[in-house]
Amino acid sequence: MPTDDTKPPAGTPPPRETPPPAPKPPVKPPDPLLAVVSCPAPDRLREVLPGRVSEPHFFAGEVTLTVAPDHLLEVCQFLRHDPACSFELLADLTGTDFPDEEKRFRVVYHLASLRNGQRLRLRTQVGQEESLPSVTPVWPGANWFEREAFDLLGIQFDGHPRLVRILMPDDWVGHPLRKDYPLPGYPEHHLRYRTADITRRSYVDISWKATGERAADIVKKYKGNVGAPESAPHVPMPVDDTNGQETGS
Amino acid sequence: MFRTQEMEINMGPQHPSTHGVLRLKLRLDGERVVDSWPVIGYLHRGIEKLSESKEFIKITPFTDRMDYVCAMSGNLAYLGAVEKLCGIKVPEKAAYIRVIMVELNRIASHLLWLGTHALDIGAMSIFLYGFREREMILDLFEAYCGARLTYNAFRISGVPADLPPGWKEECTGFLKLFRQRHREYEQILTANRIWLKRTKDVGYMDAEHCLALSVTGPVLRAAGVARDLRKDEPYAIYDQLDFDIPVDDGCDTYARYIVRMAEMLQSVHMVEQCLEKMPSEGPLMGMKGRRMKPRKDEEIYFAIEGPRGEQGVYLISDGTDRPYRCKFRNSSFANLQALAPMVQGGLVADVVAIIGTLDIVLGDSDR
Amino acid sequence: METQMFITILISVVQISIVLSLVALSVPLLILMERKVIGFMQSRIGPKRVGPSGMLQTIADGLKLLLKEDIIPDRADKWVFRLAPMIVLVPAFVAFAVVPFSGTGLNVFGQRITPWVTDLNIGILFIIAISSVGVFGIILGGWASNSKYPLLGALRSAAQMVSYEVPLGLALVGGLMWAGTASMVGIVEAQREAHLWFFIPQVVGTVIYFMAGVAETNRAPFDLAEAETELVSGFHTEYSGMRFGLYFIAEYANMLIVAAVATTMFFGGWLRPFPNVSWLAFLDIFNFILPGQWGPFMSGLMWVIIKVSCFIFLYYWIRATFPRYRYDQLMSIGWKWLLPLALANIMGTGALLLWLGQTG
Amino acid sequence: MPLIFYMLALVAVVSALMVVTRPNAVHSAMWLVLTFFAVAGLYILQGAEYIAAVQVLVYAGGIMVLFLFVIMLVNLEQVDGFVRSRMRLSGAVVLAGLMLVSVGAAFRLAGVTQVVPLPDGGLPGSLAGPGEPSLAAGNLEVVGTILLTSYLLPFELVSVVLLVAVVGAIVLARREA
Repeated sequence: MPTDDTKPPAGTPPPRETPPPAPKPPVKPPDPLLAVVSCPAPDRLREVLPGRVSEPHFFAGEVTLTVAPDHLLEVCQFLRHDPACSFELLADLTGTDFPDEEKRFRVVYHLASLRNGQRLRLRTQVGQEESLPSVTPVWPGANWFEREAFDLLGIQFDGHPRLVRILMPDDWVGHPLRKDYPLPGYPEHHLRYRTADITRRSYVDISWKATGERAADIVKKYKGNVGAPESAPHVPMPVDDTNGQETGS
Repeated sequence: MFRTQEMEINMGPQHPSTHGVLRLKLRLDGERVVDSWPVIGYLHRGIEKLSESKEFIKITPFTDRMDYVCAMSGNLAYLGAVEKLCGIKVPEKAAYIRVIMVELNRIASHLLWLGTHALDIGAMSIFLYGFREREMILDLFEAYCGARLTYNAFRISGVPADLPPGWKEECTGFLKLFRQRHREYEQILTANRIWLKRTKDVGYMDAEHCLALSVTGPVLRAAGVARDLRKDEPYAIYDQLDFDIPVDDGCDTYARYIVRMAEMLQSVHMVEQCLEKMPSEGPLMGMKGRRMKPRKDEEIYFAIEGPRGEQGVYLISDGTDRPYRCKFRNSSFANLQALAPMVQGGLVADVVAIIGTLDIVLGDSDR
Repeated sequence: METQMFITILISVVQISIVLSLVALSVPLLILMERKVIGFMQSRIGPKRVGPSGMLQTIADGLKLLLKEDIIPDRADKWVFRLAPMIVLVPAFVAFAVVPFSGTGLNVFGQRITPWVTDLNIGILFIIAISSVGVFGIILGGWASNSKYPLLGALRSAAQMVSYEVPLGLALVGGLMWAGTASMVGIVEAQREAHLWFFIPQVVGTVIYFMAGVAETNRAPFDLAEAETELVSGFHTEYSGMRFGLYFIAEYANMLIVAAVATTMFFGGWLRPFPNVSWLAFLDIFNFILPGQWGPFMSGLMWVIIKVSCFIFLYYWIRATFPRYRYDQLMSIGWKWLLPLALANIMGTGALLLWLGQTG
Repeated sequence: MPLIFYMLALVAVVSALMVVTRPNAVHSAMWLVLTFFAVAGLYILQGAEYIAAVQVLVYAGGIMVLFLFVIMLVNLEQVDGFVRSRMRLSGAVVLAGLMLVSVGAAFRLAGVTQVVPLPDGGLPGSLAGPGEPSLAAGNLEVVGTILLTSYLLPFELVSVVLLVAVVGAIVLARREA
């Protein structure tokens, strides 16, 4: 049963010959970490979709391309389906907060190609009030990663099937992975569930009593940090039409 | 005239077979699952946020506490990432010790999966058999690093200590015994008719869907894709070892069972080779001191093949000895996405079988 | 006349209390045995703290259950919730009325005391009918809890019980045809006269009976109604304290009944193996140890206990070995395999008996 | 003996009344089970143990379990509306009255004026023919013999009807799926 050959997943077109690697830049960097590695994706992109992505950046054997949010979906579609690239797997998607920059969130997509044995990092910048196109149409698995980025950083993704919090509680205030989110958290606000009311699905805001502040006031106070609209406290079961996207078929 | 009513039930967060605190909202028509919505985050401890304020070396203990079932892999993934970021070389002997530990931990992790998965399906004895052997592995770990669950056994650029005297012999003895015991497990389950009935064609997911949903590890290999980072992107000393990637194209729970069972034997094989090939002398740490100066504003992603799939770490440096951003790409998190489509249309009994077959650790997915 | 009737009633009362207390006392023993046996099979020790080598463990557990708070969920149907455990328990105990525990009775104070409470001419039917009522306790308990997992458990057990009662009854028909009577005592006597245990011509029937019996008692691998890893605890999720204890006792009493019926029907009840082979008479050891009427009585009792224990052991063995069936698979086994097989068994037995009747 | 009869009869009648008056369907079902038990007791008084056992086994143990199964599966509020309809209620009362009258008339026409326990040693002449086994031989045998001799045709007809019902049920279930 154990085999060595890497079977291409069903449904992908047969492999084609990869184009020759790009000519290496003449100056060899002194740091071995900055060595240039061969990767067909930047060349293919330059060929087919010129001007969409930046020049590749090499570090520690990894290739990074920067793309503007407007071209993101187009580039992703291409990278996923082009036989020379064929990045079938979205290994990871995450964001980072750079509060000092103009567009504060940097979002990275770690792509992997099983067929070509390649990895690629796609990078994009997005501001607090802007939103990114969701890549769930290309990789349905981006669903949870995008929810996580939304939850922890407050990045909006357009076209996501259901962008709600995933790791934090539904009624959490703020997005903890932002750099201006204090490490001990905000002053506590409790939303206590009263047993008798649970069946009627309502809850009491007791933060008023505890700290003299209502949860809503806290939200207002930290408005600068609370970019994304809060999700509903009680999330109903998903309706059937989102389900198709959930399954990723 | 009368219609049957759909019923919404909460499976978890406190439920015997959600393996921790997974909560699964199910909508049932009788016993059949119409719809499901996994809810996670009950174990979210903010490890990524915490990491941003710690030095590189102080983050290692957190990695133990994410996937506490295979803490060695977590350590290795994180340390590998730091070493990649800083360009640190690991001495050969240390790399061998790391691989021995990680592979033993993979066996332990798979044993835990086997026990709980079988227990969920109702076979209770194999649970205790599996734990008997897992205890032996934990004893070996205890002899090496003093801990049984959260090891923190490796350091940046190497390992802190050599294998204690007599450890090799004990490990060899265990591996020999384990091969026998592995046959016992197979006797109990592999051809068991009820086991076949409960696992065949349950939780079907083919390679295309697995990849689309970022599912990796044994689940992907059981869908016929020989994806194994130990072969595809060899790290540590895996390129010097001789091993196979077990693959099955059943795409179902049974295929995953077969793949994981075969992986345990492969791990045994690897540890045996390591014990044999490991240099008896040599340095254990590749660098002196503990201050690290990575290049400013660089980012790396490093992934290893954990027992549950691709276990990656994404680091952004700002030139100091703390990461600017430390993101853990944990396989349980990604694999859990496959749960909802897998349980769709199945029965309640299949749900627990599928949760078991995905082999999730909630500490891993929630971080 | 009056005195005679009074004595008869008194004897019945004594018999009934002896049988009831025997059954009730054997339940802790069975639980202890289960934990020890399964512990042995799983290479662990099992209970060992309370009493010498854990002998008093179940007593302690029972005490704990008795002292625990009895919680009734707020929105439960309170009366049904209280009633349900009793509905399970009562039939489980009543069924023992017709089980013969030994072959010969005792003469005490000039009164004959039989080792069975009563010998109905429809003994087997009585047991089946009475145990079929026990399922109400499970269904109603699950329904009255007004909770979702118990309701699922109740639904499962309703379907399961109805499906497996049919093959259970039909599997016994083959044995009845050999015996020619439905009286429990009569069945054993018929086996003595036929010089063979009925499991020999009725292997299929025995197997079907035992499978259906395991399903009827909600034991692994058919323990779907309380499948712990799926439905938390199924129908008794909301039960606590002694009400839960009643379910527990009833489950073991039901196992005893299934084993006792199998013993009587297929394994010759109180008869020793090969009752007609005279040189095997030494097997009835109590005949030589105890004087007079006590000898045969104790020997019969011994054989019944041994045979029932073997069945109970089989229960534990199966539980320690097999995974659990799924609901739909359970149904398909019951209706697609056991039922046709049981019917075929009846046909085959009829044909065999006819042929034997013509030749012999 | 008559005391036991009246007690059982009282239980049967009262629980039967409870069946139709309880608003909760599950409670009704439980009262119905009690009715079955009381009726089974009446059968035993008549010396028909076999019928009693079958009554409990089939009706209480089988059919009522299925009733409960359906009650639990089905949306009870819909059932509530169905039962509460005034017109249906009055219709049911009228039907029940008609039934009572017709049963009484049937008894009178047949000349049965009083219910008596079976005499020991044989069935009443209306049931058992001259050459047929008597009750003393055992309930099972009697019923079996009668069913397969005197009443063979009705017996077989009933089994055919049941078969048709089974096939019909399967067809209905299949169509839905």
